[in-house]
Amino acid sequence: MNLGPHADFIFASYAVTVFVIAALVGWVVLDYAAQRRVLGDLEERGVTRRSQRKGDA
Amino acid sequence: MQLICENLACVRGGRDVFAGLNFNLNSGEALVVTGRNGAGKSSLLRMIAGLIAMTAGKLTLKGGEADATPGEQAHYLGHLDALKPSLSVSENLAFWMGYFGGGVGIEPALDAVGLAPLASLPAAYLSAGQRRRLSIARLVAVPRPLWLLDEPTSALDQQSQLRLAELMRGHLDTGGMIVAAAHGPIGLDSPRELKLGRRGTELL
Amino acid sequence: MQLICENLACVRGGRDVFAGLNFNLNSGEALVVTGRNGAGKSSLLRMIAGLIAMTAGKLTLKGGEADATPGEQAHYLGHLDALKPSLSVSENLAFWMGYFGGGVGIEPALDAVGLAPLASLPAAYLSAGQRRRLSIARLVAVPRPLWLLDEPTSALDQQSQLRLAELMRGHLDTGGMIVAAAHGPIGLDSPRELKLGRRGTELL
Amino acid sequence: MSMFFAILVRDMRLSVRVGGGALMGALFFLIVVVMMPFAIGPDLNLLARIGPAILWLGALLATLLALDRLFATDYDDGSLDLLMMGRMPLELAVAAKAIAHWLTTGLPLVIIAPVLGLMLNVEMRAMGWVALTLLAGTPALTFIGLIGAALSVTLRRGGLLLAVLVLPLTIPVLIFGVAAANAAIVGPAPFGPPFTILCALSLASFVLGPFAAAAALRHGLE
Amino acid sequence: MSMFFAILVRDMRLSVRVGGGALMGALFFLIVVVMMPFAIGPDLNLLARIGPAILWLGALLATLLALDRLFATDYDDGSLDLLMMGRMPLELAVAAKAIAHWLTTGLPLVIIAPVLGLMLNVEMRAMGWVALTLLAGTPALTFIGLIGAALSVTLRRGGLLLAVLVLPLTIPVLIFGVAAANAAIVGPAPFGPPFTILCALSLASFVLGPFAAAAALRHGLE
Amino acid sequence: MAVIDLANPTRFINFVNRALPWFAAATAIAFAFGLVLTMNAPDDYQQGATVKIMYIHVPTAWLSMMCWGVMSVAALGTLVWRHPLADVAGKAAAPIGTAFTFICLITGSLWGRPTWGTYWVWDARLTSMLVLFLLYLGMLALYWTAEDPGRGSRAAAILALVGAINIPIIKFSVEYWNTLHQPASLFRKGGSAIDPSILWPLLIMALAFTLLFFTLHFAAMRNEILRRRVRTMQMMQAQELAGAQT
Ligand code: HEM
Ligand SMILES: Nc1ncnc2c1ncn2[C@@H]1O[C@H](COP(=O)(O)OP(=O)(O)OP(=O)(O)O)[C@@H](O)[C@H]1O
Ligand SMILES: Nc1ncnc2c1ncn2[C@@H]1O[C@H](COP(=O)(O)OP(=O)(O)OP(=O)(O)O)[C@@H](O)[C@H]1O
Ligand SMILES: [Mg+2]
Ligand SMILES: [Mg+2]
Repeated sequence: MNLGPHADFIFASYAVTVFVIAALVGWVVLDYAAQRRVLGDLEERGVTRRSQRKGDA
Repeated sequence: MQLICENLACVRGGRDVFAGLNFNLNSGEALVVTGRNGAGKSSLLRMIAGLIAMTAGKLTLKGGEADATPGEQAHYLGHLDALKPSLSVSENLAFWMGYFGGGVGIEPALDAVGLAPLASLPAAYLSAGQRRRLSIARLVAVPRPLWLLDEPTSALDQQSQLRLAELMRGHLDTGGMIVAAAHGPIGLDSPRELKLGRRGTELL
Repeated sequence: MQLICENLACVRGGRDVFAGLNFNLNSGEALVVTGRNGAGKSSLLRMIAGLIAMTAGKLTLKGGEADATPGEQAHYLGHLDALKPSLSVSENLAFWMGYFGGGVGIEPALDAVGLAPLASLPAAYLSAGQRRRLSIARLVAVPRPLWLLDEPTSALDQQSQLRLAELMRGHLDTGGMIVAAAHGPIGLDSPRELKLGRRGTELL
Repeated sequence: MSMFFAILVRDMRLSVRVGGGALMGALFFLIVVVMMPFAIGPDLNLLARIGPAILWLGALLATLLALDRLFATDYDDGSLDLLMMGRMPLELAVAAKAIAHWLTTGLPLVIIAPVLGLMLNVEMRAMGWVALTLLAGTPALTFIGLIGAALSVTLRRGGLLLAVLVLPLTIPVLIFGVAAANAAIVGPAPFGPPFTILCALSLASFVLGPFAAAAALRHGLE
Repeated sequence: MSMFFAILVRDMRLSVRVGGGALMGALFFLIVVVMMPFAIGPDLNLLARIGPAILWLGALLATLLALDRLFATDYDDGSLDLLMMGRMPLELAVAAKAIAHWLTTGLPLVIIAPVLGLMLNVEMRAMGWVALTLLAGTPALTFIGLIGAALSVTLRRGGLLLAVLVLPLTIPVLIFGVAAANAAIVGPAPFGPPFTILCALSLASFVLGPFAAAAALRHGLE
Repeated sequence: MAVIDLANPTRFINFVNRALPWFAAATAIAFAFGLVLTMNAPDDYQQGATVKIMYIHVPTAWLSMMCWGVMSVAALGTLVWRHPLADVAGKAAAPIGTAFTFICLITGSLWGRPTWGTYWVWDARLTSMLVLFLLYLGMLALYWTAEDPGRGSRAAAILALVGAINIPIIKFSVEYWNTLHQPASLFRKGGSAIDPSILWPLLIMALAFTLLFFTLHFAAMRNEILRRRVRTMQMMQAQELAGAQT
């Protein structure tokens, strides 16, 4: 594929897009792992939500 | 007139404060709300005043004005005085009388709380108790059927407490209602009591 | 060590609060300052802490470090908690330990006030009493000879009050000094008492 | 109506008493405008050319930054609670506060603008027109800023948050304000259309602002 | 020294946690600079010419207005009392707070300045120099603003007071900052002298600021 | 499962747990397909290969506008029905919209340099996109500043609606502004007549980006629900500990 004289710009656009999307995906995935971990810790220590006590609302 | 509170619940900052609260309060009656710190006394008063959203339940003022909420027919005396330090005592009172609409006049209201001699002093120079009394003057100045008082005796000295008790009795005698949060006696003879607790509420 | 207070006077906002105050406090002694609202209890503590200027008089900590003021050898527990809501319990304590310089370690200090299980919780989630206890942990964590406590029992529940009394006794036993402002008993057996009287005149 | 005036009079009184902020906005405006030549350099032609722009930017910043404490003081001393318990719709109470604020903060900006224009080498005659655009446009700034003031008091945070939230929303006002001013000074475009739009923006924000601000207060306060 | 770092680390941590204000200054800077063309018009030559001035003015306002709460939060929660009871001189504690503030607020301004320069049509190469002048000059703004922050907390008043007090004091920084930036871009004056003076101003305020601020706090608080 | 069921946070999490892999797979497939078409798409006769930037630029432009729409609808849910899931939807959308707007701006500038000779002109469309970006940043700042999530969401909802009213006004005013004093004519639009050989890859890429948006949005919503759960449980922990001692 020949991208012509402006290959740098095309490449840069795609690179920026990939980078930003990777950052979004990374944020979502790492955040999920973090919340799961804290939630696990809390549940292990026996803390429950009130809806779990009264039966799931 | 009757304040009817059905199945009221309160959640603040994601935490349950109270739930399933029921009581009726008739003309001429006073209700004292008690309970430990954080039990939700202030929250209940603010909810009746319409200052925080009801999580569940219903509040009605039967026999009151149809087109006004209970909060719009109530006076709220909270921990904050709603006074502007750079306005004088009478200017402060005059503003709230103007805003809430008419009333008995500035002079008699200040007299009722013993602040008449200080009428022209800027509120900045008042001591905590005097500020509190100026707040109370608002209740006297503009007639509204329901008084919501959050620890009304705090910062008041002995004489002022007696004076407040007299004002409250006068209000009840003319058919008013009072809901007060308090940790101790507030000077009324036999108010009804509502105890907010961890295990739910008891109406005593 | 001895805290010597000679002829101390205090003027706040243009009004005399107290004047000609004299007392000595020896190692292992506690002094409870009492008096009505506005008598100047808090003002006295803040003056010893170096937080407000002395109008007249002299304050010395005999036997203390020569190059430090009494305030720099004291802990002050006021009405404000000096906690940052977005930092965790242990981060908050760690900061003050870092700033005041070393001490017994975070874990034991939190244990002493019963907050160890909450170490990683942001301070924003603490109740008033828990915040107060985290403040007290600071006194335990960094040894300083003089403790200045302004209504230390406020917001504390029964058990925490007992725990605080024990911490205070421990501090006195190791040669510390305590000056506390209080309206009621604070759990010490026979503290000396300083009663501040009526000076600040009410404008009426 | 008497309730409306009660608020209006109180707020105006407060801002001219000791500790009030009436002239802080005008002072900030003055300082910012005076500092421009230090930054841009004393090129009088250039200054004259961008004079209206500078005046408008200065007025924009002064108005928004002065709004910071509009609700915060009432929140801090408990007045806001009581204002919400009045018989008057909260929208009107909020509008009264905004009008009082404009009268004590926006109007002085309009009044001192001609003097500052002199320093920026804008012609005397043209300054009249610039002041007119400010008179027509600053109410829009106040009423849009009102929304930011309400949002930031519910979050209990002052300072730059208000400006950050509200500045982008004020872009149309800025554009038409400067366009009208420039049309009046150098032409060739007519003064009428942008000025009409500016007035329309002020009217629209006069309606939108109090509604959004009252909604923010009602939903945000606990 | 470890006390110094305790403050530095805590303040930086606070400003990047939820509720912290780390990027609010940079955001305000961005918005103010982006709004300039709306006022001045999209004339690229003109924008390029006054680009450094716009960037400097934006940075100045962002820095000063972001300083508003520097001591106020510590005052409100009682931390300031305890900070005054430390073994470290208050001057150092104050300096640590200022440095933390600059690192979280001033530095981001310097970093985004080049991007904004692009929009103002300032050449890429020149932007490096402008950023350098900002890097050398914003500490002076922070440290001069520090005095205003201390004064306004003792007067218990936020908002525009700080800017009104401090803006006039920052005029020299603005003048030499813009002069150095312009020298780098268009010449013919050499870059060296104004830049040296800018650095000197930063150093001087680095000493003066904490002393004056600490004195203001000591005398003002009760 | 009825849509109404999803309005319960727990059910919503279950739905996301099941649906997310499928969404992710569909996104990946759409991107693979779209990128192949993109690579094989013909060059523009005027702009050469740089037209390939369009396949990112235009979908992200569309999505950044759609995302504000999503936030406005969520805002109505928050203010009118006080629905917690609406809070969560609004909050989760804000960073994604910001990122897409950012991509649109960056790819546009990178396209502008070869076609117009400069990275940035104050053209009306570019400028209104920039203002949208600023509005998104304001939204993020607001969420960032709010320490209480409920209060933050309600404030953000107001801002989203005010913004939704204002965006058309801003666009109109920016157009007026730019045509009033047009700069030296740097701006020349090329390749306006869209050929099917370009249209198809564009549509597929738009589909891929839309799928990506929903995948990310659902995942972010799930995270936000969990974060609020953690918050509630931490508060309960503090409360319980206080209770145990009284
Ligand atoms: C930072 C710079 C740019 C921004 C912010 C920007 C923004 C936008 C936006 C918002 C749209 C969607 C408009 C709509 O569908 O209603 C769009 C579409 C488009 N842009 Fe850009 N653009 C930029 C630069 C460019 C450049 C340099 C070119 C090419 C010379 C370009 C070519 C196009 C084309 C061909 C479309 C699709 C056609 C259409 O929908 O009208 N853009 N751009
Ligand atoms: N602004 C607020 N936001 C979130 N939660 C709050 C807020 N104010 C109070 N709470 C919480 O609501 C609960 C009830 O508080 P409230 O002030 O009603 O108690 P109270 O009975 O008046 O206590 P006190 O005796 O101390 O006055 C407490 O757990 C408190 O932590
Ligand atoms: N920041 C201040 N500025 C000016 N005057 C003050 C200030 N704080 C307190 N005062 C005044 O100083 C006097 C003493 O106040 P102080 O707080 O020391 O009393 P206190 O004995 O601690 O009262 P309390 O029992 O209410 O705690 C009071 O008359 C008060 O009005
Ligand atoms: Mg209470
Ligand atoms: Mg006291």
